[in-house]
Amino acid sequence: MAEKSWMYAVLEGVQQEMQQDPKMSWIFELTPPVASNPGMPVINLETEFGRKRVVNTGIDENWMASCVLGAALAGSKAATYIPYQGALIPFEVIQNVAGKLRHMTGGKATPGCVWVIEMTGQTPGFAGQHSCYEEDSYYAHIPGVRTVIPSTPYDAKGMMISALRSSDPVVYLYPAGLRTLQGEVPDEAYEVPLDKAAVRQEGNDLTIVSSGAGMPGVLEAAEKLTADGMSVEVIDLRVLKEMDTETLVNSVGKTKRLLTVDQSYYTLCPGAEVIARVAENVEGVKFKRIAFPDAPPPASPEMFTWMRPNAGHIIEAAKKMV
Amino acid sequence: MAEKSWMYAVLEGVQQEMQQDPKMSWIFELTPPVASNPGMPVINLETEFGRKRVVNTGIDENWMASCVLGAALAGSKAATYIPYQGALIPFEVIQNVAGKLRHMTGGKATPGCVWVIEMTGQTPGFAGQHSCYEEDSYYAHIPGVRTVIPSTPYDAKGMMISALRSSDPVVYLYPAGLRTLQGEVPDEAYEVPLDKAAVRQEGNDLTIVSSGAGMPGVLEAAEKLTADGMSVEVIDLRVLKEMDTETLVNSVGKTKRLLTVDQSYYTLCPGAEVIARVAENVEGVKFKRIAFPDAPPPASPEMFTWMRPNAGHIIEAAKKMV
Amino acid sequence: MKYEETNKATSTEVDAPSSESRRGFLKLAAISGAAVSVTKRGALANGEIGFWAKDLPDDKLIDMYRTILKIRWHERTQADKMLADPSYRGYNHFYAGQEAVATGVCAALRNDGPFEQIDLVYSSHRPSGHAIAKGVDIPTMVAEMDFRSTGMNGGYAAEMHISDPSVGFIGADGMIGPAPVIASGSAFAFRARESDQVAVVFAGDGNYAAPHFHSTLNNAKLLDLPLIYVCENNLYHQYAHYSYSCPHKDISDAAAAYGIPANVVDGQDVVQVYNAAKTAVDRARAGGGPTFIEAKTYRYYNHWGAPGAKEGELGAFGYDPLAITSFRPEREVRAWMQRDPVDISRKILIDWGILDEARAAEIETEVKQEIASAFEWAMQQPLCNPEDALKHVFAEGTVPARQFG
Amino acid sequence: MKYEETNKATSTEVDAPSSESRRGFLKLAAISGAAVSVTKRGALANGEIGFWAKDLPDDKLIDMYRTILKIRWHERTQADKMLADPSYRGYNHFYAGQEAVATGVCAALRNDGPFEQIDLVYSSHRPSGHAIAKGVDIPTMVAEMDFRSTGMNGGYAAEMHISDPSVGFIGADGMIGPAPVIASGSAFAFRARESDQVAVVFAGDGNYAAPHFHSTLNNAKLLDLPLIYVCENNLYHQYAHYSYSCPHKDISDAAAAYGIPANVVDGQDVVQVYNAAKTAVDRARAGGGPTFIEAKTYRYYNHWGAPGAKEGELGAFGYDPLAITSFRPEREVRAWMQRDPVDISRKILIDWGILDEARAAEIETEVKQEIASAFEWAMQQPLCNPEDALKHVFAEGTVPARQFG
Ligand SMILES: Cc1ncc(C[n+]2csc(CCOP(=O)(O)OP(=O)(O)O)c2C)c(N)n1
Ligand SMILES: Cc1ncc(C[n+]2csc(CCOP(=O)(O)OP(=O)(O)O)c2C)c(N)n1
Ligand SMILES: [Mg+2]
Ligand SMILES: [Mg+2]
Repeated sequence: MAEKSWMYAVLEGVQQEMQQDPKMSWIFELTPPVASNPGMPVINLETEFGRKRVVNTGIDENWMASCVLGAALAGSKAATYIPYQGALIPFEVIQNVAGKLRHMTGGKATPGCVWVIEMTGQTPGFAGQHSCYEEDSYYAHIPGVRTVIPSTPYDAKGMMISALRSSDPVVYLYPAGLRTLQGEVPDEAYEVPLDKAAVRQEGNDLTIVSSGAGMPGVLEAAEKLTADGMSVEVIDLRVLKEMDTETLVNSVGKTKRLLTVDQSYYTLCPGAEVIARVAENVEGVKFKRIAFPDAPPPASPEMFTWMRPNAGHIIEAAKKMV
Repeated sequence: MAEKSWMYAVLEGVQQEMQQDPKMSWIFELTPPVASNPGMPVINLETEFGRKRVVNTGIDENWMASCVLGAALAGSKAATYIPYQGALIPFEVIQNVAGKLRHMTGGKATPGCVWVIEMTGQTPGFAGQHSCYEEDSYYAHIPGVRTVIPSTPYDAKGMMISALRSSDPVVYLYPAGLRTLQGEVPDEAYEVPLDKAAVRQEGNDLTIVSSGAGMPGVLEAAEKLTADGMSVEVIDLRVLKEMDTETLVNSVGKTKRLLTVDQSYYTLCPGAEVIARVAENVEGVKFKRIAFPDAPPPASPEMFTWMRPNAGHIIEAAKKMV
Repeated sequence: MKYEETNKATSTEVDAPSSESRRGFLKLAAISGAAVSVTKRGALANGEIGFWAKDLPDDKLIDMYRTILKIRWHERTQADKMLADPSYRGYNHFYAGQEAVATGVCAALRNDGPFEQIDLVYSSHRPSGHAIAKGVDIPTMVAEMDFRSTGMNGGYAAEMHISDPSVGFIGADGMIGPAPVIASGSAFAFRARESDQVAVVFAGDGNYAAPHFHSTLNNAKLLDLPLIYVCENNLYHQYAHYSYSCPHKDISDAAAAYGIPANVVDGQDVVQVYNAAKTAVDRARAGGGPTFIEAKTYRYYNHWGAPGAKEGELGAFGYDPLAITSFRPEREVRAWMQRDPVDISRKILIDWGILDEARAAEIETEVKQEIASAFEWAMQQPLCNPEDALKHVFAEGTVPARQFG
Repeated sequence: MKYEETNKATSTEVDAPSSESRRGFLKLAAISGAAVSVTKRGALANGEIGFWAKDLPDDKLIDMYRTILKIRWHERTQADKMLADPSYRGYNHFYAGQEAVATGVCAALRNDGPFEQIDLVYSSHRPSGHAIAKGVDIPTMVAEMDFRSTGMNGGYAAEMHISDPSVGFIGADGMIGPAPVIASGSAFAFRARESDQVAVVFAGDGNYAAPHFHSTLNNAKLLDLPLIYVCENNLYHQYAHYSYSCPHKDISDAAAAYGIPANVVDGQDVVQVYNAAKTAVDRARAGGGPTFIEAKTYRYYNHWGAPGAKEGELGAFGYDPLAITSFRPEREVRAWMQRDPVDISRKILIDWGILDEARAAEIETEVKQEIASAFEWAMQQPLCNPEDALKHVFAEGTVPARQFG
């Protein structure tokens, strides 16, 4: 156990699986699978496993995503890292082929592979294709694909290992903004389940639900709200598909107030699904939703920073609800 | 005014716009833009406008979709018909380029074009890529693109004309199952707004909200429920982006009961957004959601027919709510 | 474009003699209707002429003939059922006319053994010929096409998505575009794990225009993948001639541009297809990378189902429902039917002294009977259980019903 | 791969003399460092050698030199600001080293007039050189890159998405892949409306591997679109040599396979680029369809921003933060800097007797001053108003704020 960065934790998980499974491969295009961490050995998958298993390709994200699917169908585990500008380029093959394969063949296909889909850093100064607030919802509407979005280095490693061991295809959303987050991460391989939300803090007055890049702001807000005497329950979805309804319903059944927070465009953000599930199952709830507006992120830091949901927004909204 | 099929009505709208605008073009791949209707002249865009403006291309939906966007940026209106197997192939260019263009250029780009995206007939006997329940949500999460889904021949023509005249890019979802639907359709050109839901029936006990291919089942159910004495309000969304919150909130503010019906996978179906918007704005509402399960449609008619939301399901659910 | 033209244009480099007067150099009969084989590119080393069929034992050659007949009679039986039996719900994208392509290619592959050793085939939306050639169980395939719960894929797949990995038939694909790229992924895995397996993808002329075409060939070349791309150029995609979407006369020219060995073969002659496939398989197993084979061929039915067909007759004529931009002329259909893959394969076997007419006819009767029994069995199979629709979304468990609210 | 090698491989067909000893046949000075022009394919009719620069008036040639200098000094000024001024927030994908490509191409285009008549340029993620060459207003572009509300795009765009349709600069594109396809759509519109406009797309060597490459060229050829694809092969995409993603030595070979006229030109020599572009534009305007121009060139800075650069010095050296698979060698950078587009264009003008050293230096001083003023003006511009973020999503109105709950 040591303090590790998210980035290192993820690659450590991949490395351990590749050591176990000599058939496994990794495909990348820009970002060589290299990570370092103070006091730990540098991980470099390319030099460790060679260029037949760890492959640097051209700018063709659809090929990368299709390739790991084809590897799965041939009985080899493979994973690929799709950088954010390419986050939706492989969408069709994941949505229309991979997600349907097992079902449409009556269970005969074996499409288990992993697509690491980077979500932009969501920092000021970029725009358009370089700062996106959307991948989560697109991927979460697909049946037959498990879509996960860890928010801590611990989960990032454990869910990567579970994803690589799963016989289902997994979209592993990778919020680039969390890449340098630090946390205690076991050295050995371990799994974090691909179908459970995590209750990050217990409370009775209000349930706040978020995921991925939304979590740091939520945790910051929850700390301040708690200090101000509010009893806040914080749920980190972690899994968008299949969403863990039970944890949500249990929590809001208790608090009767639900605030969702997403770093995703408002319309059809994950929070919409959270609210709808709770609304169908719990009566007499007060709802509020915080999300990125239905507008692309502009480059100007002044405009961007004003738009991006933050701890301040969450605190104010929570105070209005309780 | 005459009784026309949906298919004829749409093509009549396109024809009228092409007659007005000699720069406009139409791109297709399999389905020649031809339609006939009893007592009306056959419409054949290819022979009427020639092969420079009406183009039969190879199986490359991303090119088709990108091409009409490029035409728009060059100052020409263009539209393309994407058949359902290709419904998500142009997703990336619509989501990541077209939807962001105007905003990211500070208003300088002029991306107004129309993508007609066919949604599968949703009939038994097909499967996988030939029977999809999903396009609506994917497209509706995109900012900067108007996503509409008409459900009557009248709206189909009027919204096509509005789409072609709009300076915004429009995803015009075309539920193939409605293609042969008949209705009264004016002969002249007219517009139906791209931002308003339609109240198809007024009532006080329950609001049912649906769209596109969901509407026939909803109307059938509403008729029976009304005959059984229930006062049902039926809303046809028509527009998924920007969704008409006001009409929804006004209706449920009155009925306090909301049932959503979608021919779309449950998780993040349009109904999730409808429920979330109402939940944020109206207190003390009872909610229920009917949708296609989060599973690809299987080929077997026995399995498929059981899964597909229908009038019977709607009636039962409504009766449980009121 | 007529076949003759194509042939002329492509016979520039190697003028191999026709299959029918080749094997064992036993006979030199000149048989009318014989085609000229064309191996467009790829030099043959050390006097090796690439006529691999010379080494095939009789039973293997007879198997190829039998496979062609199975595909043909499966289709004719099904077409007749579609035309005559209103209670029959199955359908197909018929492959009749193209049988020699699937048969010749699959005859060069490893089709049995453990999954980690057999070659894999990716098919298209026109899969039943590829499936039979790769060795799937015909009765369960027939049951699948009629949505039976004991069908090859439990009634989930129907025609366009059939799959049986146990014989290396990865399966049909409803899409134009993705299959070749995914197939290259299987080839990638073989190379990464140092297996000598080969991945084959069958794709129509329509696939050329898909952007995936570039991805597939570019990456196959860059990474030397053991991939064989079999382009079945039957001249039309849906109802458009391939010249609407491709500037090349031979699609193989496009592949050759990547530096990939690319051949044009007569897709009506199973021996020529086999020869080309064997060369490609040997190259791929030896680490020599991908091969592109363009088989010039033709389908006798229309794009989908049996419109224009008559019960008891082969082929479909004169169906043009939609004021199609360019519809294939009936004379073209009839011209191609003169060079029928069943006839050609039969003549070759007789010419090579492997069968006589009587035995050939007997085999055809056996096959017809086998197919008839397959349909009989299949039509008695149980229908699906509705709730099973919620299975197989993920490897384990079921998903919840949502249609009831 | 060194430039010399490339050059050798591609000079097979036409051995045009170098620009510097050409125009007006006035002088025949042999200048060291001069490159040999290469026009790979496309026969020249009736003795026409395609050396169009011979017809250019002096002021047009001087303008080209001035444009190259503007691009260069815009970048050097910005790089220095990035290195020296911590309050400066702008960034860039620098184009230094490639200036002759954008300049030579845009000099052959119609850049002013009504929008319905000018030629359109689609750029890449490396847009500032293309933008300046097409004629955008430099001060507002500089303001845009620092997120000012009076910037060319109101602060929404920043570097990677700048656009000014009023001069036909459709704009930058953050993506690898889509721009060429969209550009072909503009060309499609020109043809459909019978306009003689031309669409040009600049795309790097990295774009070759994108599946869109196939779509663009295939459809441009099939429909004879007035599209000019300028492939700026600067040998690297991000930090990978182009041989990682392309099996061709000359990417133009890939385009030629479609039957599209395809040339390789020396991208460091503005006159040679101009000559090739003029040929392509004339062909496109006359309805002759697309042209592919591969300009062999090099960027002096790293992929993005100024890492490895030093204030006051040109180029960046020895920055390898990520254990990159293959990193460009410093000697390669220095070798390419020997054939600097600024030097070459200056030498040509002097050699042709259009300028002398003194006037050339004067022009450079003027340009530097112009750029300095642009930065000065831009840095005084107002920042953006946060709420404006909700504008311009659609043509009319604003979208609601959602971040407050
Ligand atoms: C992406 C996509 N677009 C459209 C279709 C509809 N479609 C099915 S088959 C077909 C024609 C294919 O032609 P070809 O590849 O030549 O194969 P053939 O039918 O001739 O065997 C088309 C367009 C599809 N399946 N996928
Ligand atoms: C679809 C997509 N994938 C990845 C990226 C990230 N990316 C930005 S620039 C670039 C390299 C482009 O190289 P090249 O086309 O040679 O242009 P150059 O940078 O050399 O000018 C990459 C991979 C992107 N913008 N879009
Ligand atoms: Mg075909
Ligand atoms: Mg480059």
